[in-house]
Amino acid sequence: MRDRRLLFQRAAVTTVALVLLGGLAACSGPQDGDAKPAAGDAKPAKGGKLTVLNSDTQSDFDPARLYTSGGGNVPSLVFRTLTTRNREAGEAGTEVVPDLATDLGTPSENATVWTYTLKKGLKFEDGSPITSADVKYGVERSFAAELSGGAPYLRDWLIGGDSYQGPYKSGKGKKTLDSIETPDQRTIVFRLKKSVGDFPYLATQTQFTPVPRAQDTGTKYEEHPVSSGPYKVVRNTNDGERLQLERNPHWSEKLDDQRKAYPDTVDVRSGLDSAVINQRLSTSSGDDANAVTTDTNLGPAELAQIGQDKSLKARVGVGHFGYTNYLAFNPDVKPFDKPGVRQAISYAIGRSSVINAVGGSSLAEPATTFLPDQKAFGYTPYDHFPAGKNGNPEKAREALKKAGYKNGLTITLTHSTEEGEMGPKVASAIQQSLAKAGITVKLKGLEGNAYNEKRWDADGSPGLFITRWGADWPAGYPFLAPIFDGRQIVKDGANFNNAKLDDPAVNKEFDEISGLTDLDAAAKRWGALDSRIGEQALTVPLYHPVYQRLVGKNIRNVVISDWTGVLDISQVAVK
Amino acid sequence: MTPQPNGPTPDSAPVPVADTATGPTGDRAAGALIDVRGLTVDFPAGDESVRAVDGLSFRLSAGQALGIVGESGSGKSTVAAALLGLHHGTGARVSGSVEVDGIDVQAASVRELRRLRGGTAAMVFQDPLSSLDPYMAIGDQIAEVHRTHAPHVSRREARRHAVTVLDRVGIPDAARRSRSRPHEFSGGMRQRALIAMALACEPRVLVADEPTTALDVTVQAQILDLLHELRTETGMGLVLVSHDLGVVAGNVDDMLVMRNGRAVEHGPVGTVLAAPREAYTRELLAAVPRVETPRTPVATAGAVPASAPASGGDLLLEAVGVRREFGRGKNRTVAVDGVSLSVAQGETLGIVGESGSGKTTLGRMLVRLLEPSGGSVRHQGRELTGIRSDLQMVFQDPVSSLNPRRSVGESVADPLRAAGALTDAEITRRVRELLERVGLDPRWYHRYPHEFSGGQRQRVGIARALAPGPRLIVCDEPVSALDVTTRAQVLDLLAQLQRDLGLALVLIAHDLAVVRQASDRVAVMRRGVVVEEGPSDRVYDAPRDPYTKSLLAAVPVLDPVEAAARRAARGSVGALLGTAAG
Amino acid sequence: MADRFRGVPFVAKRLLGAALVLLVLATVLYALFYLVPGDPAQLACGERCSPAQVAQVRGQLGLDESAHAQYLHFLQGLFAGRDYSSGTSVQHCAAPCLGLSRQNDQQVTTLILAGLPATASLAFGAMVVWLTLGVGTGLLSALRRGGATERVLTVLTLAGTGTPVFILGLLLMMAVCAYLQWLPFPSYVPLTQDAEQWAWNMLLPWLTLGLFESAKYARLTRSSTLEVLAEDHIRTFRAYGVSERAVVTRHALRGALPPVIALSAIDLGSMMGGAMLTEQLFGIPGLGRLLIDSVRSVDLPVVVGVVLVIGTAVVVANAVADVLYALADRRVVLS
Amino acid sequence: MTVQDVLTPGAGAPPAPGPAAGARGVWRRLRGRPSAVVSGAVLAVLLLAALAAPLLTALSGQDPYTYHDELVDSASGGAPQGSFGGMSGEHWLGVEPGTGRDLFARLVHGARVSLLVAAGATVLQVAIGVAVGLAAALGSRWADQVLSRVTDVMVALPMLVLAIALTTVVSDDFPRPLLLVLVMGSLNWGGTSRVVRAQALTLRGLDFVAAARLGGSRPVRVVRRELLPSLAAPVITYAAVLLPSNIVLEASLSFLGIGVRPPTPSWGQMLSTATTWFRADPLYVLLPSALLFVTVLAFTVLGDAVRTALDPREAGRLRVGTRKEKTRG
Repeated sequence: MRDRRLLFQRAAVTTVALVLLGGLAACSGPQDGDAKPAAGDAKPAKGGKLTVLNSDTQSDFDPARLYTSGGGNVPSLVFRTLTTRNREAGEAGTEVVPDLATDLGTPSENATVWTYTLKKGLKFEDGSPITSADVKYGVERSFAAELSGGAPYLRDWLIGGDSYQGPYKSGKGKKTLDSIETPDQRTIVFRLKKSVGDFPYLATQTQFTPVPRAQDTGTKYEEHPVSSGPYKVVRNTNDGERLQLERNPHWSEKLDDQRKAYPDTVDVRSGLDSAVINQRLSTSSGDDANAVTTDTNLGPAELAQIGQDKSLKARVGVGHFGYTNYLAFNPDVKPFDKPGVRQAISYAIGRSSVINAVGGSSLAEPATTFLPDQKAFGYTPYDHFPAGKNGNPEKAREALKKAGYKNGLTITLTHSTEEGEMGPKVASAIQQSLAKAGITVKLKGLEGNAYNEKRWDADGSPGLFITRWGADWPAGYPFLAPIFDGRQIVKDGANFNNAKLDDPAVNKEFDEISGLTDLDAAAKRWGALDSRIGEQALTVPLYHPVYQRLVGKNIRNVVISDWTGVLDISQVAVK
Repeated sequence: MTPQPNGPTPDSAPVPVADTATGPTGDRAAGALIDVRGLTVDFPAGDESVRAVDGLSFRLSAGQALGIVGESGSGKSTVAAALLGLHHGTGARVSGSVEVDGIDVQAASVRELRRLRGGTAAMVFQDPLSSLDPYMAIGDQIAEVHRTHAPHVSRREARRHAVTVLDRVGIPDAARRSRSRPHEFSGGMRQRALIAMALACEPRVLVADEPTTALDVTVQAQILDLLHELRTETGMGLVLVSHDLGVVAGNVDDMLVMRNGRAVEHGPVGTVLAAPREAYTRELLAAVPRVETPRTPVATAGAVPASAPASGGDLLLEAVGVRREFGRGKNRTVAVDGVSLSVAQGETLGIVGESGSGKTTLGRMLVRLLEPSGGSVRHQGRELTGIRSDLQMVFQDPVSSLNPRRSVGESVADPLRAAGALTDAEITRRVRELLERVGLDPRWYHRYPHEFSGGQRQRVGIARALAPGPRLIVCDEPVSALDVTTRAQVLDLLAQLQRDLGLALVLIAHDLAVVRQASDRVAVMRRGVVVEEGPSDRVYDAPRDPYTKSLLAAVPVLDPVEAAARRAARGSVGALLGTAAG
Repeated sequence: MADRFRGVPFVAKRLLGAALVLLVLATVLYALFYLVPGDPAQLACGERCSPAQVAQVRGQLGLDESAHAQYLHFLQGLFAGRDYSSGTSVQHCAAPCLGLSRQNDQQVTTLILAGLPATASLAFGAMVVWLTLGVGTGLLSALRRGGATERVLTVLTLAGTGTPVFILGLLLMMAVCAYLQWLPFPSYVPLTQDAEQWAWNMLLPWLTLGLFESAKYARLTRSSTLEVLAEDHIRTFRAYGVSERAVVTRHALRGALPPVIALSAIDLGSMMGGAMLTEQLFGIPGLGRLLIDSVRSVDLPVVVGVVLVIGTAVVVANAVADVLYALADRRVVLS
Repeated sequence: MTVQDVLTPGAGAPPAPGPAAGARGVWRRLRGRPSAVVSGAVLAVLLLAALAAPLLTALSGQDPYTYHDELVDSASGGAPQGSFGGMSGEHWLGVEPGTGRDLFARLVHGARVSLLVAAGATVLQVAIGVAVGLAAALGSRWADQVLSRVTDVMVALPMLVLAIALTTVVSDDFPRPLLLVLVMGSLNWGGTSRVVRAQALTLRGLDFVAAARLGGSRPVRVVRRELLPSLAAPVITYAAVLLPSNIVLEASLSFLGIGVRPPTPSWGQMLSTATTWFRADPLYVLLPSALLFVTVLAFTVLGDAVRTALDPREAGRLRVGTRKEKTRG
């Protein structure tokens, strides 16, 4: 789940984002032939220095604390995991492939036991061998409270995970987690409480990175984590504001078919304004010609300007990521307890003005399904309450009338005051499209943190609010379960099942599909489940975001998978 | 010298070019150091312009001294500035001709002007503190001026020269003091330093613009003596600008009386003072209070015998050993150090003293504006604990003593309103009466202070003091900021009011003549204590305390011959007392 | 009024008084941030932490104690230092301990020290700009009083005060980096790492902040020069034939500069807290940005720490300014 | 006297009783200055536009909130269709990218908020400043010490920091413009308080105050009748400096996203979203910037003129003559 980053997002602060987009045209100058369109023409070669310009600092660089999808981007240069995402562009990139392990794992006992075998000859950056105990230790330390931050699945799925408090002396109880077994140096066995077909996906996360116990320095480990990947950390300045990486001599290309690792060194500079990043990439002067970004998109204004410059346009890669922005209902709040009201709102919604408010059709595609429109998720197109581009006020009024509101009704829409996906512009767009159907919307803006707290409050969440959901991995389970599985209603923590749907039939379906180890079959059933839940109009899907990524002019081999939507820096070359 | 016999041009003349001052002969004496002809200066003021000097002519030969006398606004300082061409570039329009040592100041180039300034004619300003660079050592400032006019002189030599001239003007330990900055000097020392700066360039004429106005009377005498001494020694010409006839009388050869920018009378000082031809000059002379003239008894009303010491029954206010300290810790200073005195009903007690003697502090304690740190003030035998409406005060500065943002009528009405006994209509009527009483038009009730002259404002202040019906008024330097003719009028008013209303007055002043003219008894203060007290005539005619004697000896007199005699006498007294310069 | 310079006791008294005020300020901030919505433990732990984990984090951050106990610990850390145990290791936080950041377990002091070089780089460089540009302009317009030059300069400085710094910076960046391409888009490089790159990248922020401040300094210089030029001692030296140039450089400037220098000291002090908008605009990782970021993430210890540091810098700068002023102008009495 | 007193405009100046100008004199002197007349006219137009915002927008047939999807090009980031940011007979100054809201309507409605907040904050700052300054000048030594130190800190601490902190603490239900007024007002009174304290200290020593006391006036009456009228000039002068700085402050806060809440328009808040559009839709940025700039400039020029009008001494500064000189203490 990708919502977490939000917490610390500098949202309003990035409003200082001044995008000097202007420069884009002016600066690109006489370089018509220069621009290398994404993957392709010239053969990428080893060598050179890659610069990464990012806005968010890598202040967490401990594998236990990272919340990544598919192993992350910069982290995945240093941390190898049992499995990883397929490093290919587009749809192919949504597959999971083995990394440290020889295969995707062997399920047994109805997929409650997963067994992995490490490849032979794997080494840490200091030349010492990577053993299954190191992987186990890595997973164990992620249970320690001081290293919190990772995804909750391990805790929920591993036997004893809910009570285990990590290997450090600060935690109470046993220091080892018995549900992870290491019968020999290359074999590791995970014992789960229930059948989990998605375990190979989970094993892509950095918690599955081997950590040598002898070199664990607790909270200070992130300053210099021991590398298992193609690069090692040479210098970590100012708590992850600058990371300088160079080749790890003990990494073997033969044992890693995913990471290309073309550049000799990687210099990650972060804490930059997103506008400055895009400007520098487009200008591509000096080191910036060999630069990419892993967290910054082109904004609407930048797109408006870039449209006029072909050579620049050629340097833009388009990415998709399993993500849905939607309106959430809390049916405990009247009148949203009435399906008719929820349906009316679904009918009335004018998606095109919402999309315009977040940057237009290049940055967002209208969504009528909750699941992202990607095959890996099991996308099954449906549009239960067709609203067209601008809403269908007639149908909405009809639904309202049925629900007993002949003269329209007045509702409150809660939103964040910080400009952006959940911000006031989107709220106003919704307000105006609902007005056409006779629904008067009062807006209530909450400051960023307060808004998040409200959104995640099981009891106190507003009746209608703007929210979003992203995938921890490209499959139906992590996308749907937290939102619609009745057993995932969290009372004293962050709750995402805003509708508080607790339908035994649905819950049973969740259990059944998640136990399937045939991922294709599972995907089909996730799609069907999504469509079925959609009929209840518990959410109003608004759009799926689209990402436009600009790279420096010397960058080759641009790979943007649908898993991450970001270009994969393990693939880029600067020569 | 050619005395200029004529008075001001008749007002009918539209352009004062043909001013008589140019002289019908138009001769220019070969030895004339300064030759001013038909000098007219206009200052732009908004859309109009103000004529500060109007067709003035005079001359000065080497070694001579000319006094320019006039009341404020007469244009005398503008003349002084014009002599050095200081109006260049200020927007003032200057016409007529000014020649100093053969240089036509009007036409002179910047370079010539710079040579003239300081080199030929040096200026001594009124306020010695603000006239010196506060950031720079005195010696350096003098050296800088010296080197400006003698560029070949080295820095060190210039410094040495600075020490020499400082020594010459009587600054003790000149070598060390030359490294001090102005604020470390006393007022008199600063003026000496400024004179030293003038001397440094060996100018041919010294222009002194009110050089002693900011100084105490004893220091004033010292500075004037110094100027006299230097003139006789070096043969410099001197232009002495002053509002004080006494200052001019003893120190110049010729005298020019100015009024509204024009010359009223011009001639040898003895002649002008002894036999003034013009009415204005006579008026001016008559108004000057004289320290040697006893008070004309005024107390006709009431039962108070003039100059009688206060007897028990009549005792109105009594101070017993009052003290007042300011500041704390190391900064503590004692302003008044155990003063005892008394004021009887209907009498006038004069308090004289130089600046810093504590007389103002004492005055304020008498009306309880200040609380004494020790001792007590008794009103009719009872301890005074707070402000009383029958003890009032008239203040020195007619500008700051009236609220500029309230009409004078309102200011006078204030005490009546505060008392709350009268209706609005009654108050208005009473205020009008009071205004009339002090010689102002009652219709001026709604006018604001800035529409009044200094003397008129002081009358308003008196009216305000009268409003609550006081029995005693403390007048703190009531006339020191006023011109001499106005001064006499205000003093007359006070005397008259005292006579009519049976008021007791405490008259605080630094001017010995003013105090003698108006007081029954006098107390002389120095450094917070009363050094001598007694009936006015006794104190003035037969002073007992050496300090009183030196004060009296320092008072400028209007008779040039007497002035010279006193100067000689002062030399010996000063030596006797060992009074440090300043 | 006493003439002697009594700097030391004065400064000591001033600092003591200011220290008290700062303590009160810290307390007020502390209290204030208690009211900010959001559970710091949940925020620090991440949204999908289990309640048990959140509780554990709460304990580690000391948030399970009562408000006044937390405050007392804060004070104890400030004056005596304190220890933080984080399971694996015990961190000692030495005497002026401002606590641990809730976002990452770093000591606030460390974070502040890390931000200081960037902030100092910005402030000092900008000061050079405003001292040369602002003072020069002010002087020129004072000396050319009434002329066309003055009028032009007056309008320019007024324009300067009228332009919010973010607009100024934006326009400059547009012009200099995008259109003219004279300078790189600023990206902070520490001085210790590469002096040349540091200067090159800081040039635009310096110019922006310097220009912005220049307007104020031009006005101050102009008015204070005019004031000094109107003083009597200037007239004295003119009346003694001292050349206009010498009058201005030797006498007028000496009198006009003390307030400028004093204001510079004060500005420098307040900029130690970071010229927030400028730092934000150019992505300079200084204290100002640290502060904004930590306010947003309700990182109480960092906020209180940075504000305390800013307050201290400001107070010290004020005292320094007073002393400088008194040294330059002995007429001013410290009291 | 401290450096801060010297640096605070008006604080070190000699006592106010200049020519007791009276409103008429000031007005006459103001009229004589072309810069004052021009800036006054500009401000008058702006104020009128702000006051008549609903009228003006009714005239153009627009309002500041309605989205116009059809006017923006969705495929290219939501840029306005047509040239000059979508200027047309209906949308006089074009439309906002992304939403198509009418820019003219947003600008004039934004002026209301910007000016109102700045004016309200100025009034509050002056009120607090006068109260604190008077209390410090007329109260006990202790009160003076405490208040002066607090003032020092208030003057010196970066306003933005505290403003950010305060705005985050307050509930979202609290009316935002009012909150801004309160926050700005309660934080930025230090300068006024210094000016007032210095002036009151000087005035307190003046004879007319002593005379009023002698006349039997109670302290409150002395303050009201004697001190306050004389404080008006320096306070107005200082307020004239404060007002434009408050406009900029409001813009900065809104720019940082903690000012007035959208969709309510204010110039700073418009700028915060507009800056990204600099090249793609320059008018979107330039209009609010220019308005902000012109307003602040006009207020500053007018403030300058008011200052000289209230204190014509400035004009006669360089005259040569024997003035009774103020001596610096």
